[in-house]
Amino acid sequence: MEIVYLTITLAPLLGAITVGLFGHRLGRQRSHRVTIAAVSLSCLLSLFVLSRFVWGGLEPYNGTVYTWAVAGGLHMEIGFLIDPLSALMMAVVTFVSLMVHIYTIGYMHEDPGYQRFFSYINLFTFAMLMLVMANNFLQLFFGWEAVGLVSYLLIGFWFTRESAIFANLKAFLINRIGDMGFLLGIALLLAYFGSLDYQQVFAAAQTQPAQMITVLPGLNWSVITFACILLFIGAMGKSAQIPLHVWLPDSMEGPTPISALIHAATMVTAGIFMVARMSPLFELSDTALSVVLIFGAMTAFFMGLVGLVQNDIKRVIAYSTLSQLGYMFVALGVSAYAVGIFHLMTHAFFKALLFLAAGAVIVALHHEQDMRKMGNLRRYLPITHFTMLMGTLALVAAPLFSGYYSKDLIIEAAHEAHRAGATLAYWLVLLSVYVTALYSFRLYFLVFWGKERIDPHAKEHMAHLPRYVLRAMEWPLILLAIPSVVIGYLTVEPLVFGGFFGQALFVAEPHDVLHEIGQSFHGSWSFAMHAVEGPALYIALAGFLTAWFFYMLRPKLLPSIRDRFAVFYIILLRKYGFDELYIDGIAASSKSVARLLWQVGDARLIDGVMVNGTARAIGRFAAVIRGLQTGYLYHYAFVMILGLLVLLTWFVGGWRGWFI
Amino acid sequence: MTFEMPDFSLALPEIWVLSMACVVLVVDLFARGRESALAFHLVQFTLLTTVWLSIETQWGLTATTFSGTYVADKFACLLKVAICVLTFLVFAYSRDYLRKRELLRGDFFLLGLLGVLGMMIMASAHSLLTVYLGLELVELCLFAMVAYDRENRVGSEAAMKYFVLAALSSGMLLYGMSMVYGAAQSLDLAQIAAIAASGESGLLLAFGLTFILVGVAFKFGAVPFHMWIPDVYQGALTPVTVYVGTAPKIAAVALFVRLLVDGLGALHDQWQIMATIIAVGSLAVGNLFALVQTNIKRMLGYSTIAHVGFLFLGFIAGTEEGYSAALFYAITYGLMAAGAFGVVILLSRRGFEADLIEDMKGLNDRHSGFAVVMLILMFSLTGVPGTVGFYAKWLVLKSVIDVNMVWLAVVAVIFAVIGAFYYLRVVRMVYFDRRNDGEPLEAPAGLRVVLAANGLAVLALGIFPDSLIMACKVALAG
Amino acid sequence: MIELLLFYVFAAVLLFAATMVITAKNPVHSALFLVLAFFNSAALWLMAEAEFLGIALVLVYVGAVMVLFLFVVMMLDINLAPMREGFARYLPIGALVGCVMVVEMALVVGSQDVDLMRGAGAANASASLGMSNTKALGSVLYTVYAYPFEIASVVLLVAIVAAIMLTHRRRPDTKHQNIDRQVRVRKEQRLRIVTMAPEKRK
Amino acid sequence: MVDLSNYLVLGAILFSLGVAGIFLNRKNAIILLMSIELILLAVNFNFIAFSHYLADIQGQVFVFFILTVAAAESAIGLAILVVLFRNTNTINVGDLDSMKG
Amino acid sequence: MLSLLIWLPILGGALVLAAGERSQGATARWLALGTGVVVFLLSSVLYFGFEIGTSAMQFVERVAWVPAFDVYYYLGVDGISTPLILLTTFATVLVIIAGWEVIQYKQTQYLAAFLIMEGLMVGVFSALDAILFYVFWEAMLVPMFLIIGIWGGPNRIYATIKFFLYTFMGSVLMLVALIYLRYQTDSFGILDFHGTALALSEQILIFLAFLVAFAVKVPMWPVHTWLPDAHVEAPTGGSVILAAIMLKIGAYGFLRFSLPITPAASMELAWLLIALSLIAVVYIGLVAIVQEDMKKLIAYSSVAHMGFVTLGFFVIFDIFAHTNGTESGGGSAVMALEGGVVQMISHGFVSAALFLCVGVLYDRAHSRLIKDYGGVANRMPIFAAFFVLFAMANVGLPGTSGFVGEFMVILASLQGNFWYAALAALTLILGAAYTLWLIKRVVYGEVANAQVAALTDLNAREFIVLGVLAGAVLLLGIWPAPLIEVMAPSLQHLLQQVIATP
Repeated sequence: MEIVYLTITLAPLLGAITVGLFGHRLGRQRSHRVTIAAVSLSCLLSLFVLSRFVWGGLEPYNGTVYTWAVAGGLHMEIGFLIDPLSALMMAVVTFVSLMVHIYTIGYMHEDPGYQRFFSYINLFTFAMLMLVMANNFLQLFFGWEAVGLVSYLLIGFWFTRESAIFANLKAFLINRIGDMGFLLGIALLLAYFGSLDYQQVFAAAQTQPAQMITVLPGLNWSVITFACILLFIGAMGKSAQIPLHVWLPDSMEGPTPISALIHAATMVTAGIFMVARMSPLFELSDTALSVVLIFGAMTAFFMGLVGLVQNDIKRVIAYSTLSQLGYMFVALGVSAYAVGIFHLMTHAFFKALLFLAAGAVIVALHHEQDMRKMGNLRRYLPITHFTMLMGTLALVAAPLFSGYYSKDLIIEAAHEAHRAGATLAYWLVLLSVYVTALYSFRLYFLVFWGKERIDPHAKEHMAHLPRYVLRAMEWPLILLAIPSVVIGYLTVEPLVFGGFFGQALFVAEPHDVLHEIGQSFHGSWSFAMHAVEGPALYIALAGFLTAWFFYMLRPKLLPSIRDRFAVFYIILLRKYGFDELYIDGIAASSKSVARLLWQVGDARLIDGVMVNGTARAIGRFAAVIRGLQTGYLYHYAFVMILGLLVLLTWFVGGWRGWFI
Repeated sequence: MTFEMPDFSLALPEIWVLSMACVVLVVDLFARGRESALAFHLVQFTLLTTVWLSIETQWGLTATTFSGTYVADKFACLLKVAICVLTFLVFAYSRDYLRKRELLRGDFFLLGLLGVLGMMIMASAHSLLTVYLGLELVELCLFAMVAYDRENRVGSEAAMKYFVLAALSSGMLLYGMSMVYGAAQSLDLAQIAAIAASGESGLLLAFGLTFILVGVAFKFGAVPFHMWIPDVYQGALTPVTVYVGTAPKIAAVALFVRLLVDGLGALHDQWQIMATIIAVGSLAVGNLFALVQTNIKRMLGYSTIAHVGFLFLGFIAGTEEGYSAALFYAITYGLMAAGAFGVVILLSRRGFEADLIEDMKGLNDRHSGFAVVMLILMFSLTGVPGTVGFYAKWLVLKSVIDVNMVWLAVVAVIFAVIGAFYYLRVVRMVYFDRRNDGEPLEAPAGLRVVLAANGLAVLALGIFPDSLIMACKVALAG
Repeated sequence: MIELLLFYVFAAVLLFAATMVITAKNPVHSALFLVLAFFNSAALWLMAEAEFLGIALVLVYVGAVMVLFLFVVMMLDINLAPMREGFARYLPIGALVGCVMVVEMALVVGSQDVDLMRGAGAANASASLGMSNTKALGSVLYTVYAYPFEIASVVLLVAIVAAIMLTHRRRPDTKHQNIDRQVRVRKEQRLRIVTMAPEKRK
Repeated sequence: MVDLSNYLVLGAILFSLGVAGIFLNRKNAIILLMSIELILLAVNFNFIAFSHYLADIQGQVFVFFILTVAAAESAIGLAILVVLFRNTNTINVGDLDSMKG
Repeated sequence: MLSLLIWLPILGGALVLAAGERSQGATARWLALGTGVVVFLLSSVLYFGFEIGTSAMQFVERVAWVPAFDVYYYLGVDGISTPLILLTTFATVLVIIAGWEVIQYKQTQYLAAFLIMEGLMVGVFSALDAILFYVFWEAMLVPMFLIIGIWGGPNRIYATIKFFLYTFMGSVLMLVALIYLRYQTDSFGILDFHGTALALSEQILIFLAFLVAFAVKVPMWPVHTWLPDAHVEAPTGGSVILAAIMLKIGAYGFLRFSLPITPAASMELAWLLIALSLIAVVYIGLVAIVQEDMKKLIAYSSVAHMGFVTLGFFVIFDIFAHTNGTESGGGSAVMALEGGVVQMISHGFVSAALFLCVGVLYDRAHSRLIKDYGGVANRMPIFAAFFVLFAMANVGLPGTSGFVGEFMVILASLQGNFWYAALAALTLILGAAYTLWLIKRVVYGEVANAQVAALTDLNAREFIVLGVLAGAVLLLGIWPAPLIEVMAPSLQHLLQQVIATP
C-alpha cells in the first residue's frame, strides 16, 4: 500500500512542478490535463483506500517515508499515518480538489495566469494531503504551513489588485500568529513527551498526564492543557476562529475556485482535523476542550451575524464558513469528534458547492460580486440555481439533506454535554441556526429571485459565454450537489455511531456524548423525521420566513429596520471592529514602535551616541588637545620638564614614602 | 687600568664606514657642488658592504675591546644590519627627490653616513662614554640634515626646535649618567650592571635612572618628550624625515637596551612604571593627535609616537622576549615608515610636496601597483595580520600579557583601534576617492623597484616572520 | 673651613651669574655673565683637584666658544625691545616648576645616604692617582679612551662639515674668475662676425 | 671640608637654572644655547665632584669629552641659528610657530 | 587539501590581478570563474571525503610556522567547519558569476578581491592555531573593506570605515584574550585551549573579549549597526559574501572559542547572550519592518536570523539546568546547537539569494528603495518567482532551508524556558511581516512607474545563479539530514566539553 500512498501525494506534486516550471511551454490545455490527471489519480486512489477501510478492513498504516533529520537523538521523519480519519480526509480533499480543478477550466478560461493557477492548486492538493496523512508533528506543521503558503499565493493570485495583495499578506500574517502558537504547542509536547511522533506522544501523555509547567513564577499550568490550548491557537488561525478570523473574509479576493477549495472545503478545516487528530490529548484536558467549545460557539454565532449585512456574494458565504467552522469546533469541544469530522465532510461538499455556484454566477456576470447587482438569475442560470438551492438547503440543515445530520447532531451533542460552557454553546448554536437560515436565504433570494438588477454590460457578457466554460463549471456543481444532498443520509450511521474511525479518534468514557445520543438513534430516516420534535427545525424555518418576508415580500421595509437598529447594523458592518483593532491598533502601533526603535534606538542611541558619538567625541577631543602642540619652543621644553618632574616626583615620592 | 692593544678587527664595520665617509668627503670635494652620483653610489655601496661586514665579523660573537668601551655581539650586529639596510632604503628614496630640487649634494649622504656611524657606535657601545658620544654624533648629523635645505624656513625652524630640545634631553641624559657614574664608580656598563645587581647605592642609581629614561624617551619621541617629532617630521625635507623616522629609532632601541637593560636591568622594577606612564601617554597622544592631521608627514610623525608607545610595551615587560619584541617592532616599523614616506616621495614633484593626505587621492587610478604598496603599508601600520605590523604588535602584546599586565594590552589595543582610523583615511584616499584627472605616475625604475621591494618585504615578513623574530630573539638572548 | 667658605663664595657668584644669564635683557650681558659663571666654575673645579679641566674650561670655553657666541650675537643685529612680553606672566609657574625640581633633586643628592656612602673615598682622592691631574688624564686619554677619542674627533668633523654646509654660501654678487671656463672659451662665444652690406655711395 | 653633597646640590641648582632658562626664555634663541651650556656645566660639576670623591679619573675623562662635544654642538647650534636668522630675519623664539597642532 | 583550498584562490586572485593588468577583462573573468569552480569542486571533495561519525579533526595539516613562538600552520576541519567551507566556496562562485558584467570599474581587482577573500575565509574556518585563525580573521577584513569602499554606493566611505573599525575593535580584544590563553596553556593550538582549567573570573574576562569580537561579527544587538550601513553601500557581491559567510564567522567563533574554552563563563553569562539574541529577534525584527531600503531590510533580517543562531548556542545551559542533565536534555541541547549551525548555513543561502535578488533589481533600475518599485512581477515573472521563493525561505517556511534551523532552535529552546521559545517564535510573525510586506510592495501590485515598466526579466547568468541557490534552499529544506549528519558528532563532542568542564 505504501506505493499507493506515495502516489497519492506525489502525483499532484509532480503535476504542480511540471506545470509550474513548464506551463508556458505546455500551453493551457495540456497544463490542465496534466494537473487534472494527477488529481484524478490521487482521488481515485484515495477513494480506493477509503473503500478498503469501509469494506476491506484495511489495517491502519503508520510508516516512515524518509528520515528528514536526526537532531540530538530525535528522529524527525516524514511519514504517513493512514487510518480511517485520514482516509476520509484524503477522499474529501482529493474529490473536492478534483471538482475544483475541472471547474477552474471554465472559471479561469480567460485568465492569463491559467497555468500558474493549475500549478498552485495542484501544489495545494499535495500540501493538504501531506497535512492529513502526517504521522508526526513535523510533517503536520510542514503541511500546515505549505497550505498556508499556497493559500497566500492564491489569495494574491491577481497580484495587481491592491486589495488582493493586502488580503494575502493579512491572511499569511494572521495565520502566522496561529502557527506560532501551534509551533510552541508542538515544542511543548516534544519537551515533555520527548517525541514528535503522534503515537509516541499520545502514549506518553496517557502515562503522565499530570505534568505541570511553570509558565510564570508562581503560575503552574498543566502541560497538556497548555499544549492543547497552544495547538488550538494554531487551529484558530488556520480555521479562522475568533479572534483570528479576520483573514478569511478578505481571502475572498482570490479566485472563487480557491475560495471553494481552500477557504471552505479543505484548508480551513485543517484545524478541525488537527484537533480531532489530537483527540487523545484533548481528552486529557477538560479546560482545553472548554476553550475550544466556547470559541467555536462564539464564532458560530457572531460571525453568522456579520454574514447578514454583507453584500458581496462570496463574503456572505465566507462568513457562513466561519460560522460552520465554529459549529465543528463546538462538536470537538464536547468530545463529539466524529460529529465534527462528519460536519467537516458534509460542509466540504455543500460549501464547495455554494462557492462554486457563486463563482458560476460571478463568471456569468463578468466578475460582478455585489448581490445588489444581481437578482432573478434563475432564468439565466438554471443549473446553477438548482445546485445552489441544494447547497443552501444543506447549509440550513433541512431535514434529510446532508447538513441536517451533521448540524443537528452537533446541536444535540452540545445539549447533552456536561462540559463547562456547553450550555452557552448550546444556546449560541441554536440561535445560529436562525441566523444561518436568514443569511442563506437572503443570498438565495437576492441572487436568484426578485427584481433583475443586472448591469447591462454584464448581461451582454453572459450571453456570449463560451459553451465549454459553462459545461466545465456545471459538471462539478452537479457532482458536488449529489453528495451535498445524500451524503449525510448515507454515512451518518457508520461515521458517527458505527465506530468507523476506530482508534483514530479517542473519546474518554465520561465524555462520550455520542454514545448517549446513539441510544436514541434508529437509522437515518427516523433521525430526519425526528427533526419535528426539536427546536432547530422551527428556528431554521423562522429564519427562512424572515428572509422571505424581507427580501421577497417587503424589501422596502429593510432600510427602516436598518435605521432603527443602526448601532447593531454598524457594529456588524464593521465586523465588530476587529480589522480596525488589528490594522490601526496592533499593526500600526507595532510599526510606530518599530520606527521608534529604529530611529531612536538604532540611529540615535546606538549609532548616534555610542558609535558615531564616540568617534565624534574622540575627534573633538583630539581637535581640542591639538591646541597643546602650540608650536612654541618654550612650551615644548616646558612639557618635557613637566614630564621629567612627574617621573622625578614619582621616584622621589616613592623613596620618601609620600604616596603611602 | 692597564692598557692593552685593542682588537681592531672587531670594530671593522665602524672602521670601514668611517674610512668610506672620509673617501666620500674627499670625492665630494671634487664634485664641487654639482650633482654627485659618485657620492651616492659610494655611500650605498658602503652601506651594503657594511651589512656584509657586520654579519661576517660580528654575528655569533660576544666580545669587548677598546678597554671595554666597545662590544661586538649579536645584538649590535643585528642592529647594525638593520640600520644599514634601512638607511640604504632611505637613500634610495631620497636621491630622486633631491635631484628634482637640485639639492643632491654629497653633504647629504656624507652626513647620513656619519649618522649611521654614530648609530653603529651606539649599537656597540659598552660604556656610558661611548653611548654618549655615539648619540651626539647621530644628533649632530641629524641637526644638520634637518636644516639641510637652507632656503627653507620651516626646515630651519624645525632644526632649531630639534636642536634645543635634543640638547636639553642630552643634558638630562648626561645628568643621569653622572649620577650612575657616581653610584657605580665606573662608566663601564658591565660594572654598572654588577653594582646595580648588588643593590648598593640604589638611590643614586635609581635617581640617575630617571634622568636617563627621559633622555632615552626623547630619542624615541615618547610622550611627553615627543614635542619635537611632529615639527621635525613636517619641517624637514621628506628624505630627511624618512631618515629621522627610521634608523634612529633602532639606535634608540640600542640606547635603551645598552643603558637600561645591559646597565640598569636590575632596576627594572624602578623604571617599569615610569615606562608604563610614558607608553600609555604615547599611545594616547600619538593616536589622538594623528587623528586630526591633514599633513601626511605630520600624521606619520604622530603615528610614530603611537608606535613608540607600543614599542615601549616590550620594554615594560622587562623580559628577554619583551626586549626582542621591541627590537622587532623598531625594525619593522622602520621598514613600514620608510615605505610610507617612499610613497610620499614618489608622489611629490618639484614644486609640489604631496605632503597632504589628500594628495594621495586616486592613487589607485594612477598606478594600482603603488596603491597596493601603500595599502599594505597602511594596513601594516594598523597592525592587520598578513603584514608584518601585526607581528610587531602581537609580540609586544604577548610580552606584556606574559608578565600579567593584561590591562596594558587592552589599553594598547583600544588605541590601536583609534589609530586604525587615520591609516584607513589614507587607504580611503588611495582607493575610494577616485580621481581620473591624475596623470599616470612617472618615477625612475630604481625608485619603483625599491618601493615594490619594500612593500613586498612588509608582506613577506608578514607571512613568514619567523627568521626575523628568531634573529631578534637570539640577539637578545644574551 | 676656609675651603668651605671659598666654595660658598664661588658657588654664590656662580649661581648669581647663572641667574643673570637667563634673565638678562641683553644677550651680550648674558654671554658675559656666562663667562663669569665659567670662571667661577673653573675655580670650583680647581678646588676639586680637576686642574686640567679647570684650565681647559677657561681656555677653550671662555676663549673660544663664548667668543663665538658673542660674535654671533653681534652679527645678528637683533632688536631688543619687544622681546620681554609674556615673561612676567609666565614667571610664577616657571619658577614654581623650577623650585620643585631643585627641591626634589636636592632631596636626593643632598641626602645623608649619598654623603655617608662616599665619605671614605674623599680623603685620599688625589693620592690614589699618584700623579698630577693632567698627567693622569693624559695617560688614559690616548690609551684606554682611544676609541671615544676617535669618536670625538668624528663629532668635531661633523660639526665642521655641518657648520660649513649650513652657513657657507656663495654670494651671487661677488666677482671671481672661473679659470676653467676662461681657458676653454671659444671664439664663437666672444666674437660675433657680422656681415654688413657695403655702404652705398649716394 | 666640602662635602660631596655640596657639589651635587650646586649642580642640581645649576641644572635647574639651565632648564628654567630654556622654558622661561621667550626672546633670544641665543640664550637658549647659553642655557644649554649651563646644563652641561651642571653635569660637569657632578662628574668632577664624583671623580674627586671617588678618586677616579674616569669622571674627568667624561667631562673632557663633554666639553668637546659641547663645543661642537655650539658650533652647529649657532650655524642653525644663523640659517634661521637668514630665513626669518628673527631669532625670537616666540616667532617660531609656523608648525603646530 | 585544506591548504589548496586556501591558497589556490589567493593565487588565483593574484593571477587575475596580473591578467587584468595586461589584457582586457575577459581573460581575468574566466580565470576567476575557473578558479572559483575548481575550488568549489575541491571543497566538495572535502565533503565527500569527510568521515562522518567522528568529532576528530580531519584533513589535518601541521607545520611549524613561527617556531620562535610555537605558532603552527595548523589546519583541520570537523563537522562544524566543513559545511561552512562548502558554503564559502559555493558563494564565491555565485558572486563571481553575479559580478560578471555588472561591475565595470576595475573589474579584475573586484574579482581578485573576492578570490583572495575566499581563501582567507576558508582559512578562518580551517585554522586550528589561534594565531593562524586570527591572521585569517583579520586579513579577511581587508578585501571586504576594499570591496565596499571601492565598488560601494555613495555613502560607502562612512560605511566601510564603520565596518572596519567596528570589527577591528572587536577582534583586537580577542587577540589579547588569545595571547592570554597562550600564557595560560603554553600553546597556541585552539584544541589545546579547549578544556583549560581557568578560574571563573578569568574565564569571564576572556569570554567577554571573545564576545566583543564575535558579537560584532555576528552581529548581535547592540553592536549591529555597522551591518545595515555596510550592506546598503556594498556592491551586491560584497553583500552576498558579507551576509552569507562573514556573519557566520562570528557564530563559528562562539562554537570554536567561547563555548569550549570558557564553558563556565558561558554558563554564567548565557542569560546575557540569550537576552541579546532575543532582543535581536524581536527588536531587530520590528526595526526591519519599517525599513525603506531593501538591502537595509534584508540586513536587519540577517541580524534577526543570526539571533537564532546565538540563541541556539547559548540556550543549551538552560536546557541542562531544566532537564537536570537527562539524556533527552542532552539531545535537546545538541539539537539547539545543530539548529544554530543549520540556521547559519541556511541563512547563508537565503540572505545571499535575497541580496542577489536586490542586486538584480538594482542593476536594472539603480535604486534600492522600496518605494521606487511595485508590480515587478508584471515585468519579471521568473524573477518574481525566485524572489518570492527566497522570501518564503527567509520567513522560515517548511520545505525551505530557513525552516530547519528555526524549527530546531525553537523546539530545543522551549526545553530551556518556555518564554525563550515564545519570544523566538515571534519571528514567525515578524519575519513574515517584514519579508512579505517587502514582497507586497516590490513584487506585487500594478506596475508602479516607468522604471519598473522598463524592467527586463532575468538573463541566463542571473537565472543560473538564482536557480542554483533555489535548488540549495529547497534541498536543504526538504532533506537536511545529510548536513546535520556531518555536524552532529562534532557538536556532540562540543557539548560534552562544555558540560563536562564546569
